[in-house]
Amino acid sequence: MTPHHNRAFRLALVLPLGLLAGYFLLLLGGQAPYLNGSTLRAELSSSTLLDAIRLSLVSATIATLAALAFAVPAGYALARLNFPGKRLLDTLLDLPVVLTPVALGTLILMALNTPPGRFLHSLGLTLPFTVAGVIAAQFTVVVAMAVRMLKASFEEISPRYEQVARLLGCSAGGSFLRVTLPLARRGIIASFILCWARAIGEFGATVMVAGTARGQTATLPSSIYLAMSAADLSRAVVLILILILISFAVLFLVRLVGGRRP
Amino acid sequence: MTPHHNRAFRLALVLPLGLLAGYFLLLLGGQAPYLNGSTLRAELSSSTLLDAIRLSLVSATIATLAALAFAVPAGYALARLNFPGKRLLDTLLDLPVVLTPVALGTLILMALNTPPGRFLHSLGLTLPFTVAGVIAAQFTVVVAMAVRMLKASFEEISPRYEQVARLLGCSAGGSFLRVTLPLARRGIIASFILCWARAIGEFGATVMVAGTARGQTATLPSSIYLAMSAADLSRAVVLILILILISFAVLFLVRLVGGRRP
Amino acid sequence: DEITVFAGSASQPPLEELAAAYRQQTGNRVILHFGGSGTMLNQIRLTGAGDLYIPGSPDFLSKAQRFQLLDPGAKILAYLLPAIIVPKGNPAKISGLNDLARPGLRVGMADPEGVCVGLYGVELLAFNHQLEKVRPNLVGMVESCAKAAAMIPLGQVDAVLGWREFGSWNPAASEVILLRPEQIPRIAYIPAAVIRTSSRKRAAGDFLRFLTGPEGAAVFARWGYITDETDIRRLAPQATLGGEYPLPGDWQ
Amino acid sequence: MIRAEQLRIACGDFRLGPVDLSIPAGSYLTLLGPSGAGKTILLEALMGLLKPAAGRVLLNGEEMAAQPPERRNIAYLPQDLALFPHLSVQDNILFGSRVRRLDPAASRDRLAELVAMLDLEGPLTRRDISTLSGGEKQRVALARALLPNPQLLFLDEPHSALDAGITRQLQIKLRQINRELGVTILHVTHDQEEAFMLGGQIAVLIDGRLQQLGSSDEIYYGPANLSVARFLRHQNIFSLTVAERLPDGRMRLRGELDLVCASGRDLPVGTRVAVGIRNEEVTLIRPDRPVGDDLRDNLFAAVIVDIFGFGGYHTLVVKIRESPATIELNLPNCAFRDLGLGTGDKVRISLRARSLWVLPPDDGEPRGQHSYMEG
Amino acid sequence: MIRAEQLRIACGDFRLGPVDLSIPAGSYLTLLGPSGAGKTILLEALMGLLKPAAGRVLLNGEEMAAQPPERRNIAYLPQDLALFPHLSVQDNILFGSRVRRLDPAASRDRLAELVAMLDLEGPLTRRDISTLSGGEKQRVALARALLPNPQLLFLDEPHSALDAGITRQLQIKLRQINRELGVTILHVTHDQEEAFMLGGQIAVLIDGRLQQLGSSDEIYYGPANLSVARFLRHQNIFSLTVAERLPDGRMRLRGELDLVCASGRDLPVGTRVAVGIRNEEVTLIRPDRPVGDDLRDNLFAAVIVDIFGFGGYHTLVVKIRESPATIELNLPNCAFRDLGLGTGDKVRISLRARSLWVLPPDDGEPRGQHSYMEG
Ligand SMILES: Nc1ncnc2c1ncn2[C@@H]1O[C@H](COP(=O)(O)OP(=O)(O)OP(=O)(O)O)[C@@H](O)[C@H]1O
Ligand SMILES: Nc1ncnc2c1ncn2[C@@H]1O[C@H](COP(=O)(O)OP(=O)(O)OP(=O)(O)O)[C@@H](O)[C@H]1O
Ligand SMILES: [Mg+2]
Ligand SMILES: [Mg+2]
Repeated sequence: MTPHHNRAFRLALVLPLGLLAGYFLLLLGGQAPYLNGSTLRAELSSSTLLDAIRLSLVSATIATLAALAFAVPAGYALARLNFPGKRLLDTLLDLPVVLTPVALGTLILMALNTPPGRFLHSLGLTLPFTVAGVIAAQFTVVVAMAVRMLKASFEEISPRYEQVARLLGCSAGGSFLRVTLPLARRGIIASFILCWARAIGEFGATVMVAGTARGQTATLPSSIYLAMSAADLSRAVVLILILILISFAVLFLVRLVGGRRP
Repeated sequence: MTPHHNRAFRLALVLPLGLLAGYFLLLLGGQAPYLNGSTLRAELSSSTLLDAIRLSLVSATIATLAALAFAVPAGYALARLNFPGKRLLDTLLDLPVVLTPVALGTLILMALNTPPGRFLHSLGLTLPFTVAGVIAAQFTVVVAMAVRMLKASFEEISPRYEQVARLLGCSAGGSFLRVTLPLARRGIIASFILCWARAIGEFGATVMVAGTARGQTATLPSSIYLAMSAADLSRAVVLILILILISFAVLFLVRLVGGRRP
Repeated sequence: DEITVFAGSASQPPLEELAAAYRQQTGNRVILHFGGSGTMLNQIRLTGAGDLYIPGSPDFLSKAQRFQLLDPGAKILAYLLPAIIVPKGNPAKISGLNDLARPGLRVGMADPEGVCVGLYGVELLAFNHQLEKVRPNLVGMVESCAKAAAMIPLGQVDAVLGWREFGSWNPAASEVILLRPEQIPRIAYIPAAVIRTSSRKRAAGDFLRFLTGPEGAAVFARWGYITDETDIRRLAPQATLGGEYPLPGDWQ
Repeated sequence: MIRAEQLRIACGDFRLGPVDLSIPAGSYLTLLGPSGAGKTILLEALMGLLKPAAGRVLLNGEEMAAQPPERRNIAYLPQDLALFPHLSVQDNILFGSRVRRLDPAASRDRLAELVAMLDLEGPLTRRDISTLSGGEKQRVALARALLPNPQLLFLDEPHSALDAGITRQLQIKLRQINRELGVTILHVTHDQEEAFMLGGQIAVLIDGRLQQLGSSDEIYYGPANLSVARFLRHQNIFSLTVAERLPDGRMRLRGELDLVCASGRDLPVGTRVAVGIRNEEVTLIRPDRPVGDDLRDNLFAAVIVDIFGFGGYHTLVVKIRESPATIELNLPNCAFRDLGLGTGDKVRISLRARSLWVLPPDDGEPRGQHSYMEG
Repeated sequence: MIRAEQLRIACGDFRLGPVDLSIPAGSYLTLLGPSGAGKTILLEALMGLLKPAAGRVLLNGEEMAAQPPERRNIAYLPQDLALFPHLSVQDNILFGSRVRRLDPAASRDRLAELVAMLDLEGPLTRRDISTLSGGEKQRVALARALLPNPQLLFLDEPHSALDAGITRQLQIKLRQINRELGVTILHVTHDQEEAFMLGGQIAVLIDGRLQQLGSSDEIYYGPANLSVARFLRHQNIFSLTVAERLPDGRMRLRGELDLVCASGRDLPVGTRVAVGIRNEEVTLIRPDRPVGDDLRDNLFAAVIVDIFGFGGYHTLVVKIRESPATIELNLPNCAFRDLGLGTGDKVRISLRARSLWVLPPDDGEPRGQHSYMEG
């Protein structure tokens, strides 16, 4: 159907979108005066930049996948099971969103000082100032968001389909894998995108847990932070641009691949 | 139907959830050793704390409502209209998620130095180091997230309902208000919750744009950050607890009110 | 051997250069973590990691000592002198402290309740009886040295009351207006100390000596720092070195 | 075999049961009832998809709900179809075979057979099931249920969106599946013609209660109560009084009509009863023909007051002379045309004694009769 | 009034049209066709909800698609119902009245009237429409469409989930709305009996093409082609040759059967034609009765080979003696019982000359006949 929107309505739709787009373009373009060719060249030829990019991509991807690995079953459990304390648990999940990442990083460090944290350490998993710490920090920041989004996705899927699938011969696990999971595909892709974006941009908790050692635990955002805290704006701008470009490229690809019907 | 999950499947669902819950509880509980009664009392009796709480609540709420005011039409436009460059625009919306808030704050400041930014300034809207700046920073951080979530919500709603509503006599705007918007209710509440949580915890961009003047532009998270950067862990822990409690209370209320059928 | 250093981000360029030089000379690797000095202090406190702590200002040294995180025997790597920083070309035509009180001027400063440069700035204004006059012009209280420094290139303010060294962090965008020597009540410094829980104290001490030795001084000087006490005394003869200044009771 | 014992279900305000029902293996049970009677609820309760408020359902002697659904071996065509939206038409149909790991070659053959039977060649290659027409969706859901050769088949209004041609073919096919393969079928429908055609036992459900269970003849000629009679569109129902028992065992009834009926019920003289006859059983006597013996008893002169055409037949509403009663009857098209009838024409009709049923009007006063014009 | 001019629609592989159709104001048009014929697509195209690939639709002379939907004054009952999931039953029904700001008191009266008519008292207070039964949903959607007293009513299979009783009432009601209020109704159905009963014009759509448009009698006795005949379940179709034109204008046909028919078609001797007759028009001649004049022409001796009961009537399949042909016929229940017929019994049947239709077999060889057993 031709939508037949009258002009006022169409304007009410398009104007906010246009304003937002303009604003974001301004945010992107405002950097231009601070951009400086020689810094760009210097930065691009630096080997620590490559390290930072690699670490950022790898850690964001691992953290996101790990978060989804937890969030898919946890979100499904929250959507379908009923148990005492479910509401409390749900509220607990707001923790990492509500908290400033730096504070969250601090809480992670504090938690590592508790008996369970020390037990983890005794198993050989050292988080402070390691790459594992980078991933753990990013995981912590995004996992709750992933659970929340997937819970919402699963709630939208009528349990009817699972009923029918089970009568057709599927086990509980089978009907989850064959029916519910594919039906939640859009939600899963959306939460992958949001979590990955958040993870690759995450810096507060990462820096707190893993520090900023160049070539070791410094991600792109922590390099940006370093440049800014050394008041080196032109380097910061270059790094910001690189972060934006890389992320946009990856997210565009994910959309392209995920957008296709399986 | 009794779900008839076999034990392995049930375990595969409940285990990740249990682990997550345990982890988050650990994060909450790990602070205990650093909590200090006298700091708590001192902090609770300080008037700047009240100011910070008030500012945090007010700015997060205004920023979230403003973000929704943009995101509802923008998300709907993205979900229903087709126009050239839509995909590009969609990618542009990842900007604030991908970027470290500190970097985003920097971009905001840079954008204010451009002609459109200066025009805004000449209109009397001064962002740097003002409460308006706090709100603008939080708005920028959450608005794209809100657009993304609402777009997803609107996409899930079949245009069929609007068709039928319009044949029944609704204008385009009317069918949006009477049908699509209420159908997106859950999505709108979910994005309010996520955006509000993110806004109240937001600190990087806020501090960059508005600074941390006590009693003026200092929010709870920036007070936390100040305490941390002054290496005052026991104050930080108190503030973190206060932030968590207040946010949980508000989000719980929103869920309670929003969860009811209208 | 490999040592881990937690350093305030202000000293990033000279330290990176020195770490590289040190590695070439001794083969020992120095892992540098930069960040806010207070944040790093928390990290040391919470993890017990690291060998050497180099905060951006002396107040963090005292805090760390109060938490008994450091070995005795802290060293000074460079001195920090209060000054006014203005945008390149000095568009607001500021020549000294009194000009900061000019109505309508936007003056930036770090938060005195946590950042050394802010605290010393308040003292400086009070010492020169300018505090009440400049106060209406103070627009932003940022929470770190670096942000105070960045306020000039980002065009947020007309002047920043900060360290003289801010000028050399952003030579392209900023200009330093030095104060008259008798106006300066207190100066700061970049300290360095070995962390108590370090497991490589000898190596840490070696690197600390390298930093304070001639090569270290030369590099810091090249990045615009004053490393020699006699030099700094020329610019601020009566100033106290480090220490804390109690904020006036009506400060809010 | 499936057994419901004192089964009660509560859904919101709606109460179903108590239902006692047993469905022997290999039987064909049609569950017939009006919209909102609780057919879908009963069906889902019998499958163990709804938790009973009381009573229980047994599958081969074991509690149905205790068995995992995938072991119940029930193929279900839900009224809302519940086709899997993420699967293509073919994958939807093959779902059961895949998850049960049936032989792929056999499944392909079966697929081809079902596609031919259900006339689904066109839609079969469709990726997006939302583009199917209403009836195509229903046929795909039916194919999905039939493909894995289930032992139990639960069908909730499987033909509601289909035209008569394919419906007839499918009815035949279902009977065949039931008889030749021994598949137990529970078939929900609101269509009495379908129920009668399918030929097995019919359970009539009205207002959440099983009103009658019996063969099609039993239900056709002897509705158990007035609700059933009305639902089955017995349009001619009269409230009369037993006047006399005749020596041949029949009864004479009086009231708005005087009738003789052959009902075997042992009702004492003076009882008020409801008496009825289906439209199809009312005979219009051709003016040129002699009246047969069996038509003599309840012979009335009447006037046509209304005529409705339905393609294959016409329905006449006639007013009995010297009585306030009107009667509806159906006339095959050819007969109607032959006779050239019109409104106002005088006719003779007969209500055969053995086609009349008699009920004590225990469930409320019988309403005089339902008329087409009531709605 | 609505006018489609050379309307063509393309949906995926499916092609509809070209359709030329005009629906005068106040008319009742029934769109009849099998599942998948394109009925829903045509309906939505006529409403301007689908963009035509070619041609156009006019509403009172103006391009339909150019008018905002809310001005078209069409009430639509979609096949998928599209009840608003966030509204209660009552709010769903009142939606149109609210958005059009009709007088609330009048709407309440109308609501009460519709609720009574549609037997929705129980569900009316329900908040959650997902708890409604299939038929209740359909009735709520119908009430929603009817409430604002529209000028145009588009109904897509409005009775598919409803039992015969309420369906009949609604059919009557719709006719009344059409006649008394002058509402133009376009009614999609797959049920030929419903189409014939509604009494207006019938458009037969098969395979995306309008095959025939006419009154119920025209379509009942004279299907325009074999597709229509088959769809309308003319089970007796034969391929014969014109052998002779009789002096009274009738034709003699020969082939598997020798028939005389009254068709007025001007076909030369030697033409191969398809000849058919509906089940309902085949007359079984009672053994004790004389054969009427009009039954003499095509009188055959036959043997019963199969019997199907449908409640109100039985369908007999009989084999003609001295011919390979079998013929199906419907017999009213009472007649069937009177005659006490069984498989193997010998009977006489007559195919009346004036009930036979004749078509040049232009759309392919006519298939001998459809049998119930085909499926
Ligand atoms: N959750 C519920 N809450 C309240 N009433 C319910 C609920 N579920 C079903 N009902 C009501 O129970 C009655 C029976 O529903 P059911 O779906 O079994 O009817 P049905 O016989 O299948 O009718 P149809 O032929 O229309 O599908 C209906 O009136 C329905 O509205
Ligand atoms: N988007 C599409 N892509 C491909 N085919 C389609 C699409 N939409 C409809 N069709 C096909 O067009 C044909 C006609 O569809 P339509 O819904 O009009 O059928 P219908 O006559 O209403 O049938 P029913 O009685 O089963 O509802 C169907 O075969 C359907 O599968
Ligand atoms: Mg039902
Ligand atoms: Mg249709």
